[in-house]
Amino acid sequence: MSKPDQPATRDDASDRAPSPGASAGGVQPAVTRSGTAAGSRWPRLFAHSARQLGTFGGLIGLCLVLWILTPHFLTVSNLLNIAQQTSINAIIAVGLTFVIINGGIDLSVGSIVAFSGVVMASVLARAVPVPIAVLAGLGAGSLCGLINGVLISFGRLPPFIATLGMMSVARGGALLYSDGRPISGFGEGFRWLATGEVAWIPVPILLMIAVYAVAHFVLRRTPFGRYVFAIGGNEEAALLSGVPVRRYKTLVYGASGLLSGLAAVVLTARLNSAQPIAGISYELDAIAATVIGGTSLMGGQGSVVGTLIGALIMGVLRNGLNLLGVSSFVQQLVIGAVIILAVLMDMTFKRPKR
Amino acid sequence: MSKPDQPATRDDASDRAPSPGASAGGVQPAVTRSGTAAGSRWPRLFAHSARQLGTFGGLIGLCLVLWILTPHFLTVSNLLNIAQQTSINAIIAVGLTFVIINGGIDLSVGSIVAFSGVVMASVLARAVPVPIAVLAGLGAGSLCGLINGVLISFGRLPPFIATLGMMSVARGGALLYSDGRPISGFGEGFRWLATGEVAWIPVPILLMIAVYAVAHFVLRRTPFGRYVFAIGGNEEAALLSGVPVRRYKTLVYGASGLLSGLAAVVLTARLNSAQPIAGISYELDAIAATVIGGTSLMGGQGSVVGTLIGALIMGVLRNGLNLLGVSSFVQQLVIGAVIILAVLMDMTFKRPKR
Amino acid sequence: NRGDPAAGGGAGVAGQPAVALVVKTLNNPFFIEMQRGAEEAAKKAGVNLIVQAADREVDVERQMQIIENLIERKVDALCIAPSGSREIVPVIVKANRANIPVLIVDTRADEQALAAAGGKIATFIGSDNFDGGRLAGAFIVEKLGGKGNVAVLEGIAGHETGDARLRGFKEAVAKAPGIKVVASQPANWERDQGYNVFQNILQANPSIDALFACNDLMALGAAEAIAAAGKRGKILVVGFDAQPEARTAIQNGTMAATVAQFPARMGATAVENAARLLRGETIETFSPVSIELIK
Amino acid sequence: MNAPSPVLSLRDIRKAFPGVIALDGVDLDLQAGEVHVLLGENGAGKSTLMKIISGAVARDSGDIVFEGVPVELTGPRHAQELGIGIIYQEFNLVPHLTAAENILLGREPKLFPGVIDQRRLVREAQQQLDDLGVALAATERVSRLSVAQQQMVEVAKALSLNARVLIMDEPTSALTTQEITELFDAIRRLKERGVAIVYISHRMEELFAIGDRVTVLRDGRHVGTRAIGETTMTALVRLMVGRDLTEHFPKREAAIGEEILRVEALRRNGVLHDVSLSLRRGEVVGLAGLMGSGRTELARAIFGADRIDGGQIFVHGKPCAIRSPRDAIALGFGFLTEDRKQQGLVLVLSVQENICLPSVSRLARAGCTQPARETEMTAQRIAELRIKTPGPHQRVMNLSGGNQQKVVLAKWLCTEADILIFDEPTRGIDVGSKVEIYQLINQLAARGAAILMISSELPEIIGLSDRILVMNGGRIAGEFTAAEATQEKLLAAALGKN
Ligand SMILES: Nc1ncnc2c1ncn2[C@@H]1O[C@H](COP(=O)(O)OP(=O)(O)OP(=O)(O)O)[C@@H](O)[C@H]1O
Ligand SMILES: Nc1ncnc2c1ncn2[C@@H]1O[C@H](COP(=O)(O)OP(=O)(O)OP(=O)(O)O)[C@@H](O)[C@H]1O
Ligand SMILES: [Mg+2]
Ligand SMILES: [Mg+2]
Repeated sequence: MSKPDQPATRDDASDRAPSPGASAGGVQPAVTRSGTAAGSRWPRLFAHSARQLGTFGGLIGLCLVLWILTPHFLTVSNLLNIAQQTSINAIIAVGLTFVIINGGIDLSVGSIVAFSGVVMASVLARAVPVPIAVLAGLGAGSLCGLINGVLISFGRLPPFIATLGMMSVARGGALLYSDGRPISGFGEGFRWLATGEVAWIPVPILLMIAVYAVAHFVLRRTPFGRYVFAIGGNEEAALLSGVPVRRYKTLVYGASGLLSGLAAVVLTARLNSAQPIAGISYELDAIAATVIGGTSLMGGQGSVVGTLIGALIMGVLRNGLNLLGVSSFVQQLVIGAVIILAVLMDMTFKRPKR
Repeated sequence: MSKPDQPATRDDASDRAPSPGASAGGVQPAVTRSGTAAGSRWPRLFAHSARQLGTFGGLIGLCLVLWILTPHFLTVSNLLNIAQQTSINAIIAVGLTFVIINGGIDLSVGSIVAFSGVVMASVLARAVPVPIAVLAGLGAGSLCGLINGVLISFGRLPPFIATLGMMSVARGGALLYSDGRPISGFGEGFRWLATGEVAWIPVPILLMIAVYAVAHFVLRRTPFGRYVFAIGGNEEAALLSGVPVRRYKTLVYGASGLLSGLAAVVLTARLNSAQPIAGISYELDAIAATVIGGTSLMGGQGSVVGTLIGALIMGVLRNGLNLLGVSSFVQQLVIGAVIILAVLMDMTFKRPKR
Repeated sequence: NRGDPAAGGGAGVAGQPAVALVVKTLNNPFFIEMQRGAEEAAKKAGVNLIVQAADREVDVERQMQIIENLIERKVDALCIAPSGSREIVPVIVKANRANIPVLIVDTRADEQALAAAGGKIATFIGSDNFDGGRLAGAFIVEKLGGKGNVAVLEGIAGHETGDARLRGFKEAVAKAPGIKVVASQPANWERDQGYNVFQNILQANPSIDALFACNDLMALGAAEAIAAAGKRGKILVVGFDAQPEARTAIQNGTMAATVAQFPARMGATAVENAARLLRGETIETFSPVSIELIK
Repeated sequence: MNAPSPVLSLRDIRKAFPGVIALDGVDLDLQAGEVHVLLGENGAGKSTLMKIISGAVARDSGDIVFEGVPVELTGPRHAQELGIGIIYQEFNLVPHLTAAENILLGREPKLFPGVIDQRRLVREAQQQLDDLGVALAATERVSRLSVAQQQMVEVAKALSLNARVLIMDEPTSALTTQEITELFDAIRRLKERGVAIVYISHRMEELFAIGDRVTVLRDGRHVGTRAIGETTMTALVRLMVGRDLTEHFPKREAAIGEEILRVEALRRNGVLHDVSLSLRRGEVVGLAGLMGSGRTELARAIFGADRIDGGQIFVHGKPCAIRSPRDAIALGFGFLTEDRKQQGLVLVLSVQENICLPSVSRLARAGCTQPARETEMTAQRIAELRIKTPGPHQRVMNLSGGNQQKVVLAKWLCTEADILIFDEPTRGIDVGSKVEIYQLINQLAARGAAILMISSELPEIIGLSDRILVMNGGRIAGEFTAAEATQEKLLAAALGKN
């Protein structure tokens, strides 16, 4: 059945290009091309980002405002600082972008972060070489993710239920495994993953960039990515076209778990400690970043580029509010309002003419 | 496009009955009839509940286990406790059921509970007659809900974003309004709403029953209810059939807000205190109850009967774990596992044949 | 410099030194009290006070971000109530690198971790949750005359604040063999859960003599449950934090006692010390804030 | 038929759905290089049988023998690997992907393992479309295509399979004469390559144009297989519906009354250019045109479903602003959409809920729906249109295509609309029911309604209309009276040659 939910309309909009607004500031060509782009990849890529330009405008606007309001915002160190703080949410959000484009949802990311964090930490504590410990962490994350995937694609559970369950199972697991106590104090080698720099760029930022590059490529250029879209857009059609739906669905959740594991690595290195209660409500931030980035919760459409912008909007916002020393009550209010406004702007830009 | 997400398949299943399991204990006829039911309303109602019988089986199973494990479970007073403890989540979940059948989602319920709670309490504190204060609370809730509705149906925001925003706006509002402090100590007249009894039945339970009766009627017997399903099932088709989609969408979120307000009334009377931090993560409980109850997050299908069962499953589970004195770590694990199992059982019963 | 953050920072005049107080969360009256105390002291001491906090008490990574951002903002002194005693260390080190003095409030920063990372703090202002737990335990033991059934309401599982309070309590009651802890269940710091969970505990153990709740919110919720069960006065309820509401509850007998940590005084002392530091005076490295039982 | 051993043969296939026996012991033999037509009323079991061959549905019992070996189809992929391709009756396209991506979905050309060669993908897909003579960029998103265009994408998708057995389930139901000829050429090319083709259609004339043999199903039973040469239309129809049909286009002498709808200079930028037309009481006006000529867009614009950029609409002589379908319905409009799945039906709801959707509030008493009355009304339509369903509470998604179409029709018959716009009303409807629908349309007209009928079946348009408008590129390119209209004239006008 057709599901003309906002994201959908939104999308039509950017397709039925010539609606004046669709050009979030002179990007008209990009938008129009999105419809008719010849197969070659650049217009294609461009076309896809086009859908994010509204949101991107929002990000820029936000930055301008903060730049005017405080001298501390637009400094190299602060921007690096923001990028670093965003990296964890951004990495998780990539996984969620895949899941959501695939037509699902994953509420368990936060708990998986906690679980793989403590697993990895306990391995590190045994003075095992860092790479192995990291692999253990990533493994734990992937495992939880794959379990989600199996429950959903073979057990036919609604993704919401399966991952809600995993949310509390993984949390309980983390608590039991660590006996409820944080595991902390790691060697420099491991801490480097959070504190280190390569060419003046902090490692977490590099990790984030790497993840996004890979994710974008996978999503746009590989069968896996193509099937993620196809399944999310019309699972039945995908199935009848011979796409191994179940396998790919499972993999998608596995990927989300893997990325939560990666986030756990960064988080643990950053705090020099793995907490069983880490990552509470991370799922909301990650989903928000994804949806702000223009990925439709109805599935079938979205992009990691947008998600990155979404994550940055949230990071910049929080940073700005701190710099301005806004009271934390007001902060909650403002964050909510800005999220709404950011997307609202985007929407009205792209409102299709009925 | 068809969107065969699990809930959908799940539902088909109960139509394509004769899969042996579908008879969760000799309910075969009901299920088959769901296909062929003659016009009269009873088979109809029956047919609808039929879709919930699997879940109901889960609830019964859970109760049996607890009855065997602890003598304290199956006592009148404990069952009344459970019903009371469930009432708040159950009332909120009704609103969410409407929203989700309508094809949306509402994350702001918890914050709205907090907001309308403090508003009402502040009015009560001015020694205003109770009914007026209650109306103020309900009003505050409805207002927030209507704002969600307007943002979604006229602003074309994805429900997820609009309500995520409201989630933090309403929370901030509650904190600012109450200056972060709880407002407590109310007269007996008000407390009666939580502590009172009518014919040995506590008022909250009666409220819950009333809400469900009304909701079921509205959903099944009024144009409003019909439109809620139609819009959720295929918004475009509904629009082209002359359904005033925007108006009804707005109303649905308004209703959800109203019910959050009602939940706030019960909660505040129960705790004899209104807190700006009340209701954190209530949305998860409510959505879980709804989805466990068989309402599809894809919209267009669901029932409040199922939601009530879902809410009870969660209430019974929590109660049981406390009675058994299960350790806090294990509790999380068990809750997750049971949620998954409950629905999994339901699924496998109803797995459709290819 | 245009629109310096002091604007929005609320308190005070531009040009004055900026002192930041980062608490665990402001969704908790305890820290609102701390904020109040700090603000009053700030006025007297003539500093710009910026109070910030995460939405969730357990979210130490978020607290870390806030502190990093305040470092970017170049505040002159940082007062921190750590959400995690070990997890806070890395950001303390960052503050050290930026030559911003760090004053720890309420919850200690872990010594070894600090030493290992070579982090320095100017002072610790506060009291020990562990001791608080012991006080509560001792009180219950005494009140029950060394024998009886006790229930416990825990905070969010795995949260060290609650953990410390719980360990302190358990140690104290362990001394009295007659005391049985018949139930210990999590109510996640929250009032409504305190109500529900204790209501359920009562179902399983009707003969409970005393309850220790790891914070007042849960205690207050439980008190309502007790009233609803018609057991008002029959069960000894001891809370933690001594919030205004708990104090009144003690006066009208629905609660027996609560552990007071005087958050307002902590906040004030922290700001005063910060001010003195900035004036170049020296301050002692530990200013204990008495912890006592309000009966 | 003792011809060379069949490519595919089905023996005694059975399939039951709750309340329905879809297939009750069906046999079928497919020879290489033949076009085997499958005929049957709506709900006879054609699609189900095909879905069984394509692995989409599991049979209850019976044997499938492919090239002499019995096979257990595990799923669509398995069937594909065996070389069985299918065009489903209900589209199965991914709306947010491009035509090219849909055509080669699951079979993307690789640059090297694990990486899609997008250029080649687009090139190959475009090739397929061009071969079919469809003017359509392969990079167009499917969600933006008109139904006809989507249908052609489905065809291209199936052809690109290079299947040994190709099933076409009502491929022409949404096509106009032009595309149909293209499609038939393609089919002939396939025949020469020895592909065995199963062809399902309710357009009888097509059978004789393209078919070699025809098998008729009735109520899930195999009632006969004939060589096209040795049979006649009437014979087949008798086999199919079990009785003789009265004349195909029942004539009616409805008194044509005053004008109730007048559209003046209607504009919708890019799609409609100064379209004017008028409808009078008791009049049936046909609207012909090629795919993409803007017929649907015109209907949508009048009905208030799309914003208009200019022009005036008069109902009963009064100018009125129609801002939404709701306004239109309030003014007495009814609009049967061409795309039942996307715009016509709420698939998850029951037959009754769908049929009554536009009427719920009208039927409601004291704010309550009237299930009894709704069921009664529904039952009446089910009987009238011979909708094949276990009951009014069957979910529409479980009905056969044609029966779904009937539900959409019933929906509007239940309103008291007197200006009815039908977009491809008989799409996928069997011959028997068509005649009944024609009679219904006549009855409506006789009752004083005015009907604007968009159809791509020229015989139908000519047979039924009092007046015929032809659209081309969003303009009215010609107007004919029933008397003067011939297929040739209409086609010429549609192609813009006068
Ligand atoms: N999934 C299903 N569940 C229940 N009944 C079904 C299902 N699919 C098909 N049916 C029923 O099986 C019968 C045959 O359906 P089928 O689609 O094969 O008919 P058809 O010959 O293709 O009709 P049409 O010409 O309208 O396409 C119909 O009565 C239909 O209602
Ligand atoms: N949803 C849509 N979005 C964008 N363009 C569309 C859409 N639907 C149709 N079009 C385009 O508008 C033009 C008119 O399409 P329309 O469907 O009205 O033609 P038609 O005469 O009804 O032919 P058809 O038989 O295909 O319906 C065509 O070029 C079509 O591609
Ligand atoms: Mg069919
Ligand atoms: Mg059309």
